Formats: sequence, structure tokens, C-alpha cells
Amino acid sequence: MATISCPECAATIEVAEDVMIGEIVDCIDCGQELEIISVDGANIQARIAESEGEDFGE
Amino acid sequence: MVDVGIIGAAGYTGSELLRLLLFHPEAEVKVITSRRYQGEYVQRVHPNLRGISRLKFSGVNLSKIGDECDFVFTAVPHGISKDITPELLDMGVKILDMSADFRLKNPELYPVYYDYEHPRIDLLEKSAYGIPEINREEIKNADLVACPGCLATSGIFGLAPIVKYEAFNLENIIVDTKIGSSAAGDSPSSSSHHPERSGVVRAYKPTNHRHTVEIEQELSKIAKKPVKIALSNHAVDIVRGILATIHVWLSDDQPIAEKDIWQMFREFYQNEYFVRLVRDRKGIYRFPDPKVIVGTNFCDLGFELDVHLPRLVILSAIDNLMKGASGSAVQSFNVMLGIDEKTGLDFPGFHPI
Amino acid sequence: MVDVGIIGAAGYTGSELLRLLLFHPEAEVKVITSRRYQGEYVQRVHPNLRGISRLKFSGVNLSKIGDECDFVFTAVPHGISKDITPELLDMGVKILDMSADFRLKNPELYPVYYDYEHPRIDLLEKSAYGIPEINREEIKNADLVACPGCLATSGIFGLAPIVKYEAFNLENIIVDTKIGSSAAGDSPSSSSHHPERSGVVRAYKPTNHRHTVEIEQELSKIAKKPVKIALSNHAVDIVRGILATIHVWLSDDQPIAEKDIWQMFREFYQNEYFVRLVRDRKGIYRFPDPKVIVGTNFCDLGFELDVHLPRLVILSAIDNLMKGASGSAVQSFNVMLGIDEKTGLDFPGFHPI
Repeated sequence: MATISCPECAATIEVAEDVMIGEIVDCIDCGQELEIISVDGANIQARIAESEGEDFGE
Repeated sequence: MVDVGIIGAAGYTGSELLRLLLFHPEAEVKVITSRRYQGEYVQRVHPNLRGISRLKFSGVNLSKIGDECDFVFTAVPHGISKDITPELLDMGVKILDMSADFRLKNPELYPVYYDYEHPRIDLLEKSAYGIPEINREEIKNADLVACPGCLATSGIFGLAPIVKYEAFNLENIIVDTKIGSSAAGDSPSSSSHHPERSGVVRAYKPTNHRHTVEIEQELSKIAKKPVKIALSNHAVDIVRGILATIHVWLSDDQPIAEKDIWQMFREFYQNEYFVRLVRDRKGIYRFPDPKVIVGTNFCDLGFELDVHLPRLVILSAIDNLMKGASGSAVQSFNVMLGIDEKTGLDFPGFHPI
Repeated sequence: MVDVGIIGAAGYTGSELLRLLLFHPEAEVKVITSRRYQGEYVQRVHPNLRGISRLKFSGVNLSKIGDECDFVFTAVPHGISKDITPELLDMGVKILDMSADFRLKNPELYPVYYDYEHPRIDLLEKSAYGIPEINREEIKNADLVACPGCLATSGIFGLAPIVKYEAFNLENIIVDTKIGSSAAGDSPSSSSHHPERSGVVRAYKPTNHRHTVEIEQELSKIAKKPVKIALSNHAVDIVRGILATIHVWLSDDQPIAEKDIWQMFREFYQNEYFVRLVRDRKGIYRFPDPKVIVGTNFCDLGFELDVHLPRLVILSAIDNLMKGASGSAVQSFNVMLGIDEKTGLDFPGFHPI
């Protein structure tokens, strides 16, 4: 398993070895949706996925 | 195995202690006392324990209790415990006291908040404040553990990770709690009468609640400087549970990021099984909610940084009878025995409930 | 008698408007619309109105509504009202809008909090913010009344009497609300599913709730200087009701006595029938509690000065569907008609409930 650091809460998140750019993963600690933006061997970067802000279903 | 006794086993705290200890692999419940139900079987008072124990409530015979028990949980009102605990200690019994009688280090606070002059100031020094996550070593070596108040517990857990840091103003912290009816105990009153109690959002002690000084005592110890708390409480229509909503102002000069705060919480509670950090961006469980942890020894913590004003909102959820009282006491009991702290306490809660 | 219409009469706000207006001596309900229940009798959606009205829900035909009605209550979602209200106004109809579309004077806030560029900025100036106790003259002369948000209402009523005074710090006021399920409207969701909704103490929008700017707008107008609010909200297990617990820090140099604060509240609300000051030293009704005012147009206010820290705690209780929405709208309607504001609104509430 490879790992990434969540840009929102700095949690260490396990991702599949063959994760691809553009893939969406959820942070296990803070629930933020993350988009993989670069894969360079073990060094995998993610950013917070575009979403129209937290919808509380109000 | 150790022999344990519960003084005041008929109340709600006593009931939970009895339930937990009857199923605890290292504990043998020898004595359970109750003035009101002396001579009665357990099940008449605690229906969930029918068929599980043949124990009867007895009167309080301190020398008999001293002989039969290695550990005694004193689940008696404030002001009563201070008159029986010293005698038991002298007989070599280890005490986990559920009352407030040995929680406060500063004896001058007892006349103010509990209306009595404390008779054994020496024991105030010796007692360990019963939150393992912040006082584990003291509890391990203590003969007397003062188990904390439920409201105090919810406030302390929420604030402990951040009071060491300059980024926060520690002089005007608001703790706004919502709490269930079981916290008021088992004696009926006009305010607990169902038609009057159901569906309330009833402010009680919006200022000057005596748990304030407990929270300040333990947090100042961690912060190594004064921490000031403004506590306000509301009874809501649940039986068990506290949600403390804690409003902390950021000190002006120190901008702080969400992930710095995550780091503070993770570091402080890193291997603590009973403390969980709760945050989600989807679904309906986005922040801590006492409904989720009823019956468990968990403290669920969450927070959100305000972008409109320099404020951090921390949310702390516990079951007032478990992590707020009896569960915490059994956890301290496990610490004193040197065994796995989860022993007898690893129930995950129900869903749905 | 005036002819009235309700656009969006099937929701909870619409239901309360219909109930109040069907029993209002000066109003004749001519039109009630609902997309979902077009062609249905009222009682299929509002069971309490069975046998009271033979009205059926119709579609939204603006010109027909414009012809038949002198006054129209627009109980439609934010973003919808802005597209229909102008047309009705042009037809000479007076509007009481339940949405947020005309509440905020600052058009730049709409993209931030409601995700749209406001199409009729001119109407923002003309609309009157629908709290008679603070905007009576404006409402009397208005063609368009923007009825306030329920959370905003609870906060504004609690703070209005004190924001004029130097004794209080207006830059870090906390408003911590507990609110019932009916405030989330009548469309079911996973979070409103009974096994998940009952018994919760569920924080939602602990920061950045859009009613914050409404509260700040109206209070800054009264204070004639900026007022900053930190709003946090919690869903609790009641259907109707809001309790806002407001924490206000006293400015250091200005000691203030309890009776000065009583004076401020009395003066501000001196002949306001719908605002009651609630404080008692005995019994179980010592502070405002929404349970007491369910179904009424009352706002109950109370407060307590903290002696431990320089803090004033203000408690404000309303029924989110009445003083927080439909009751307030009918009160503004009475102001616009120039009749006794209690008309159709003098129900005292039940006890017990």
C-alpha cells in the first residue's frame, strides 16, 4: 500500500499502489474528498477535490 | 481477581458500576449497599440485572466492608463520602470515589461550592483526579481516586489538547452543554415529572456551575497557567448523554490552520482507545453526537474553525453515566490493577438506538 | 376584510400561515398554491385543517393571483421568491416573503450565502425586515416585507436591548442555538429518518450559518456600529422550538448590575405584548424554554450575570414556525393593515404539552 497526506488534516491515508491521477479518495479522518494530482513512485500528491462546499442537506 | 464493594449501589451511577463490575473478569462484587433498599434483591432496583446476580443490598458496615473488599467504589452524595472514605483508607482499602469530595485540590473551594469545610485537606493532595488520559501515572499509584464530574469530563476532554498552545485565548472560553435527564440522579422531583421534563430545552445553572472549577483546575495544570471557563448547561430530552459545545477565541496574532489543530488532538490522544476524532463531509454523522456513544466509554471529539470570526468550535460527546462517571471509574480501576484499560469496557454502542 | 394568497402553502411555514389566516377576522384566503399537491384538498396535507376549509391547492398563476389577492405570502425556497415577487409587486400586490431573498440589504452577500447574484437590488432597499418590535414604522409603509429567519429572530430578540450600550463587547458574541426538527422543513432525508433523528444532539453548521449576517445586519442598525456574531446550531429532539443561549462578554471597564440589564430589556420591549421577560427563583420555569411557548407568537427572554467571569448569558425562546416564521409574518400583516397586532395571534400556549 502507498500512502498520501491529507491536505486538510494531515492524516496519513493508504491508497492502492496503482492509484492514478484524477482518482478520488476519501480521507479517513476528516471525510474530505481528495483528488490525486501527481504520482511519482511512492511520492503521491493529492489536493482537496472541487465540491460546492459542504452541503448540510438543510 | 480482587474483591470489590459499591457503597450507594442503588443510584444510576451505582447501577452502572454494578453492571460493569459483575461482568468484569478481574472483579468479584462482594458488597453492595443502599440505605433505601437494604435487604432487597438487585433486580428490584436494577431490572437489567435480573437473573444475573443474587446479591442483596446491605447497610453500610464499614469494618465488614473493609474486611471483605480490596477496592470500594463510593457512589454517595457529596458531603457523605468525606465521612466514610478516610476510615476505609485507614483499613487499607483502595477507593474510587464518585462524589466531588476529593476532586478539588484547593480546600477553600469546598465552602463555596459544596457548603462544607473540608475535614481532611491532607487527602486532597493524595487523591488522583480520575481521568486516565491525563493522570495515568498518578492514578496507578493512588489509594484514592476522585472520579470526575460528568460535565467537567466533557469540557476537559475537549480542551486538554489545545490549552498548551499560545494560539488560543484561555481567559474567556465558553462551554455550552446539552445534557440528559439521568445526570440529575434517580430521585423524582417536579422538574423530572414526565409531562414537564419531556421536550424541554431547559437552561439550568447558566452561570456558576460547580464543575467550572474542576475544569479550570485540570486544564490549568496542563496549560501551566490560568485557564478561565464560562460554563452554561441545558437539560434536553435525552436520558443519557452530554454534548459540550466549546467556543474558544483565537489570540489575534497567531493565525492557525485546521491541520495544526488536527495535529494537536492526534498528538494528545494518540494511543487513547476511548477517545475518537469525529469529522465527516458527507452522511449524517459529521460531528460528535452523544446518541452515537450511549452506553460506551468513548469520548468523541470534533472541531471546526470559524472563518467569519477568529473562533474555534470544539464538540465533545460522552455518556454522562459512562465516560462521565462509572465507565471512567472502571477504567481507573483497570489502571490501578495494571491491566488492559479496555477490560470490561469495550462495548461499541448500538446503531440505531 | 382583505383577500390573501399563500404561494407554497403545503410546507410547514405555509401550513401555519394557512391555519392562522383561516381564523383571522380580517383575512379571506383566496388562493393557496403547491406544485406537489396541485388539485388536492387542504386536509390531505394539513390534517389539523380537515373540515375547516374546502380549499384546494392550485398551480402558480401569477396574473390570477395578482387579480384575486391584495396580500400574498410567498412561502417558497430561497432563490425562487426573487423570480415571482417582483411581478406580483408590479401588479400592486403587497408581499410578505418568507424566503431570504429580500432580507439582506447588502447584495454582495447573496452570492456568498445563497449562491446567486441578486436580480433586483432596488427591492432590497425597499423591503422592510419583518420584525415589528424593531421595524414597525418601516413595515407599516412597506409593500414588501422580508420575514426573518427563525435562528436570526431568536438571536436578534435576545441582543436588541443591549447592543446600544457601551457595557458590552459587541465583537465576539456567541449565539449557541438548540432547534427543533420542523425548522428543516417537510422533505424527508436520511438525517430526518426517525431512528436517526430521535434523541440526537446534532451540531449542524457550527460555523458560517447564513443567518449570522441577518443578525449582524439588524443589530448593527440598532447599535449604530458593527456587531459581530459567532453562531453555532444543534438539532435536538423536539419538533418545534428554538432556544438561543447568547454569551456576551462585558467590556472590562464598565461594571454593570443585574437591575441595569432588567431596565434595558424593559425599556426596549416596554409595551410589546409578544415579548415576555422570564426569571424565577423557585419552581421549574426559571428561564425561557421553547416547550412553554410552542404554538404561540411569544418570544420569552431571560438572562443571568456570571459572577465567575465578566459574562452575560441571555436566553431567547421562540417557536421556529411561529415567532420564527408564520406568526411573525401575520403580525407584520396586522401592522400593514393598521389593526391590533394580536389579531389572530393571541393563543397563550398549552400547559402541559
